[in-house]
Amino acid sequence: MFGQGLLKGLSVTGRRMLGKTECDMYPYRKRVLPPKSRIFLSMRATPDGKALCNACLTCQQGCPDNVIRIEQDPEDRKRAVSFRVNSGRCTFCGICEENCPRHALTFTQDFERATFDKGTLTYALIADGTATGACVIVERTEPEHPASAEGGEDVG
Amino acid sequence: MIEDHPRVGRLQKDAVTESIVLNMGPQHPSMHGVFHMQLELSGETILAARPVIGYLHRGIEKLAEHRTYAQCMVLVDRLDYISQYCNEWAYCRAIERLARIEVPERAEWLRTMYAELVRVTSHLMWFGSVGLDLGGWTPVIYAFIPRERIFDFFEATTGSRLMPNYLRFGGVKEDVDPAEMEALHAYLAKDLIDALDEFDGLVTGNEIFLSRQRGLAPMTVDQAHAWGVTGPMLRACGSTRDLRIDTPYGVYDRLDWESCTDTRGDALARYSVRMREMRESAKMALQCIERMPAGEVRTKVARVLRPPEGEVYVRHESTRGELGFHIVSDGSPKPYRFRVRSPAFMNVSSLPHLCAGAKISEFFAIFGGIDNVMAEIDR
Amino acid sequence: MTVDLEAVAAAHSGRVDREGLDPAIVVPRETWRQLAQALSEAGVWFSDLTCVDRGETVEVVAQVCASASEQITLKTVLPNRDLTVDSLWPVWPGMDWLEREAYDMFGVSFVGHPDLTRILMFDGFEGYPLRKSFLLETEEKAS
Amino acid sequence: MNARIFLTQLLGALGLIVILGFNVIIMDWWERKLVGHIHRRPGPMHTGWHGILQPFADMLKMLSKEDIVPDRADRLFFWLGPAVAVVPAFMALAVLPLAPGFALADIGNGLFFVFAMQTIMPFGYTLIGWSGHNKWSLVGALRSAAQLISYEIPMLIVALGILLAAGSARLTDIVNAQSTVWYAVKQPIGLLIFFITAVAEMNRSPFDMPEAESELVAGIHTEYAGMKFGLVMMAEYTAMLVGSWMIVLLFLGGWHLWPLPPSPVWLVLKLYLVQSGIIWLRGTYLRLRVDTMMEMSWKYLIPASLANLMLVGVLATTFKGF
Repeated sequence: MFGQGLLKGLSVTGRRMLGKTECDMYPYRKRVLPPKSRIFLSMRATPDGKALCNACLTCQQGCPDNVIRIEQDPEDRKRAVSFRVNSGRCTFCGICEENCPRHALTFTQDFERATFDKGTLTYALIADGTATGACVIVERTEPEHPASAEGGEDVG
Repeated sequence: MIEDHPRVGRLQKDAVTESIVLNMGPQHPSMHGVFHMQLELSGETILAARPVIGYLHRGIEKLAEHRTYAQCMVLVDRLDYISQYCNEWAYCRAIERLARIEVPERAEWLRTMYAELVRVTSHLMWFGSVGLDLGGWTPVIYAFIPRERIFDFFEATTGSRLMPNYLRFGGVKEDVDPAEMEALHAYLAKDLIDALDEFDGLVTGNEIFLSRQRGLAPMTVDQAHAWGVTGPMLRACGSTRDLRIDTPYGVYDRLDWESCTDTRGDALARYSVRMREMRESAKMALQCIERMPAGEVRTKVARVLRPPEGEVYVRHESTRGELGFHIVSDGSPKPYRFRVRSPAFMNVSSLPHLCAGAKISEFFAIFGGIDNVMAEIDR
Repeated sequence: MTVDLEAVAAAHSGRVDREGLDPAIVVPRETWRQLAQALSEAGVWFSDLTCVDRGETVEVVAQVCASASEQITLKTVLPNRDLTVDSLWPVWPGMDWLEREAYDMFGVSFVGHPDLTRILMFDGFEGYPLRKSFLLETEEKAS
Repeated sequence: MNARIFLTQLLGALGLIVILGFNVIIMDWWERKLVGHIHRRPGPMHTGWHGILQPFADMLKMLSKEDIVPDRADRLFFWLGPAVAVVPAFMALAVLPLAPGFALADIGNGLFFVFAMQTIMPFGYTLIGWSGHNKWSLVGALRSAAQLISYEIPMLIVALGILLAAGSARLTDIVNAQSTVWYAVKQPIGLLIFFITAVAEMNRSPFDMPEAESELVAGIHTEYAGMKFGLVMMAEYTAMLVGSWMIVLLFLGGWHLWPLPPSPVWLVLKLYLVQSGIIWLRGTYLRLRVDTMMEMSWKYLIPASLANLMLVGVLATTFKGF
């Protein structure tokens, strides 16, 4: 009968009108993101400020968007003097984390880093050879897993 | 001229007025992105239409020539950001065929599951925007609730809601937590179906909606073939072409499902095909979760892949139709030519034929039924 | 095989290339449209058309389907100094935008196309972005 | 004229404007809340208790916004349009009674005065749409003119049925005639037609052709910004108030609510219930197509309203006191 669909629609919305709302009341209640979420890049470091990075440059070379800039120590090539992340360019693809042979890179689930200044989007994970506050502190210095199984050559 | 137009009655012959050219878009609330349509109008009747695209052209085909094959996966996500897993899978299939990489059994099941889930989310997005185009805010907000729930699963298992970068040559990035799959199974089996029933109650049976869609912009199979229209739009005119059946890939040939078709070919048929596809896809994803075998999810592939020289063209049933990847390799780590045959590009090119003679408000009903994504059209 | 590739190729003074993953018919550009016409009459529908820049030459590549699961590549090779070929628009109207894109990106002129204008780039754009001679900004700086 | 009466009337008119402003604020908030809950979201929550201060924030924003007049707009009519739309709606309110005899002017021809005022509103909308020099608003203006004119006819014919039954065009008399049984019960077809046409007259969804944001960007008020846009919005909410008030007076028994004693409270309650119902429609339905909408009026509503009039005429002459 004509009008049945119209009444059905009203009953659907009428039921919903009296039902529960489905909103994350964002600033008042914050969502806890699952641990796999890729938000901001971070590095694992020991409590004494030693980052796990050994400056192998895999992440820098594998990055599609030139987000990562590593400066190696000219005397000890296995030590990074600085490790800077330009998160303004980052597409959060996770290739760097996946490729890191020492599993030094990791993603944090902290998503509130809005800023008014583009310059502040670049942050350092290692500055002057020591891990900065943006790093995640871990107890173990050895990588959790042995170096990535799929070997192969590097670019360039 | 207006007199020649079949939809304009002969009585109007004497009352010819000056036609106006209306630039619809690129900034218009219901152009689904930055689509631009030049319309020649007589009153509210469209005499001629000319789509103008390219506002979102990012040169992905050129960029891909300067990236390694693995890095291109990031770009592929951004082609059709509504059906990411379908794009990734099509690209992976192209490279796997070119480099002759085997995919483990479990990875095929996982890929099929993700592709069908993303088909559900993509069609939910389409459903919402059809409602929006026809002047109601409620469908879009209702559609986003199940969509968000599936996205939560994507985020928990792949790390990203929209741009997963999850598929790898020879498998997937990592295995899925069984607890997540169980929760998803419970959701798909009951709540999603309830939500779809609710959409049917809200929109599908609604007389206003039916009066706007029935008989609108009919298309025959021959026309669809001639214009290169594929996917649900083609199946709505009675064709049974579905690449998931025609060129079986993944585990589609082992699942119990059927391709949804309709014979009317009008806007309502396109609508009903997509609505039924959502249920079929949910069914398939459920079967995948239930029957997925254990095992490896990734074969070992060199981190910097160098496929042998040659070229490959792979056709894939994306949510919008036939997605083609034409990759030419010269043996280096970067593709020599990276070509995307985008389904929405071809579907939208049929728009001038479909909307000639329609009213402005009909135009949006037609346009919504095409379900385009500008990022994929402009690349 | 619903279409006898060898016979079709021979009828249009071309050859069949079976070295790749899919069979390809390579024809000279003079018979490009006749080939498409013949295939179209045999019930073949099209899927894609694009170009590949090979440096000295530009290949025009069309993907067609002889049946739902069977795919054929059509190719014709154009020399760089004269990038013109017959349009396939009269055979398959859907080629409209694909040819416009090929023109936009590679500068190939399709003779007989009703509206050969730029499609993805804007009208005043100079150059053909997907040609290998078109350098990215970073490459220009490096060279 | 007596100076005292004049002063009372002036104060009454000023009071009416204040009440109207208050109504717009309440409805602005209530519409957001209601549509929000239909959408399964809470609506405004940040400003004040459950966002109650949101309309004031909006008003502040509108007042502080730059008042843009497009370069090639017709400046005079661009200013005049919102006024022409909003003033008749205000004037119609002058004769709408809140309680027996309690209206600014309880005139004998109140019913027709309201319709006369409603007939002026399309001019305002057409001016708004035409003067902005924008193709979208022009199409919106044409739609608005066509729609309002064609929906006025069935509306008036249905109102004639009420007139026939009540025997008076004074709104107070019409309400008092419903002290036992409402006209909603006696003339259900009339109520249905009147409700549909009233929603169409208010330009509310599913009949919101003139502004159809998904088709015509913002329709007639595409070019309007700042407080002029606020005026257009005010005209719309006031039109909604007038329309629902008429529904309540003509069909829903005004201040009567059997078996309770008559009171203006019931009228206000019914008024906002009707408006909530209209918002509910907006939250549920998609927009009609413009030509189907015209077809609906000319092909179905006008014949139906004529049939209704005939039926009422037969019943009213056959049964005394119908």
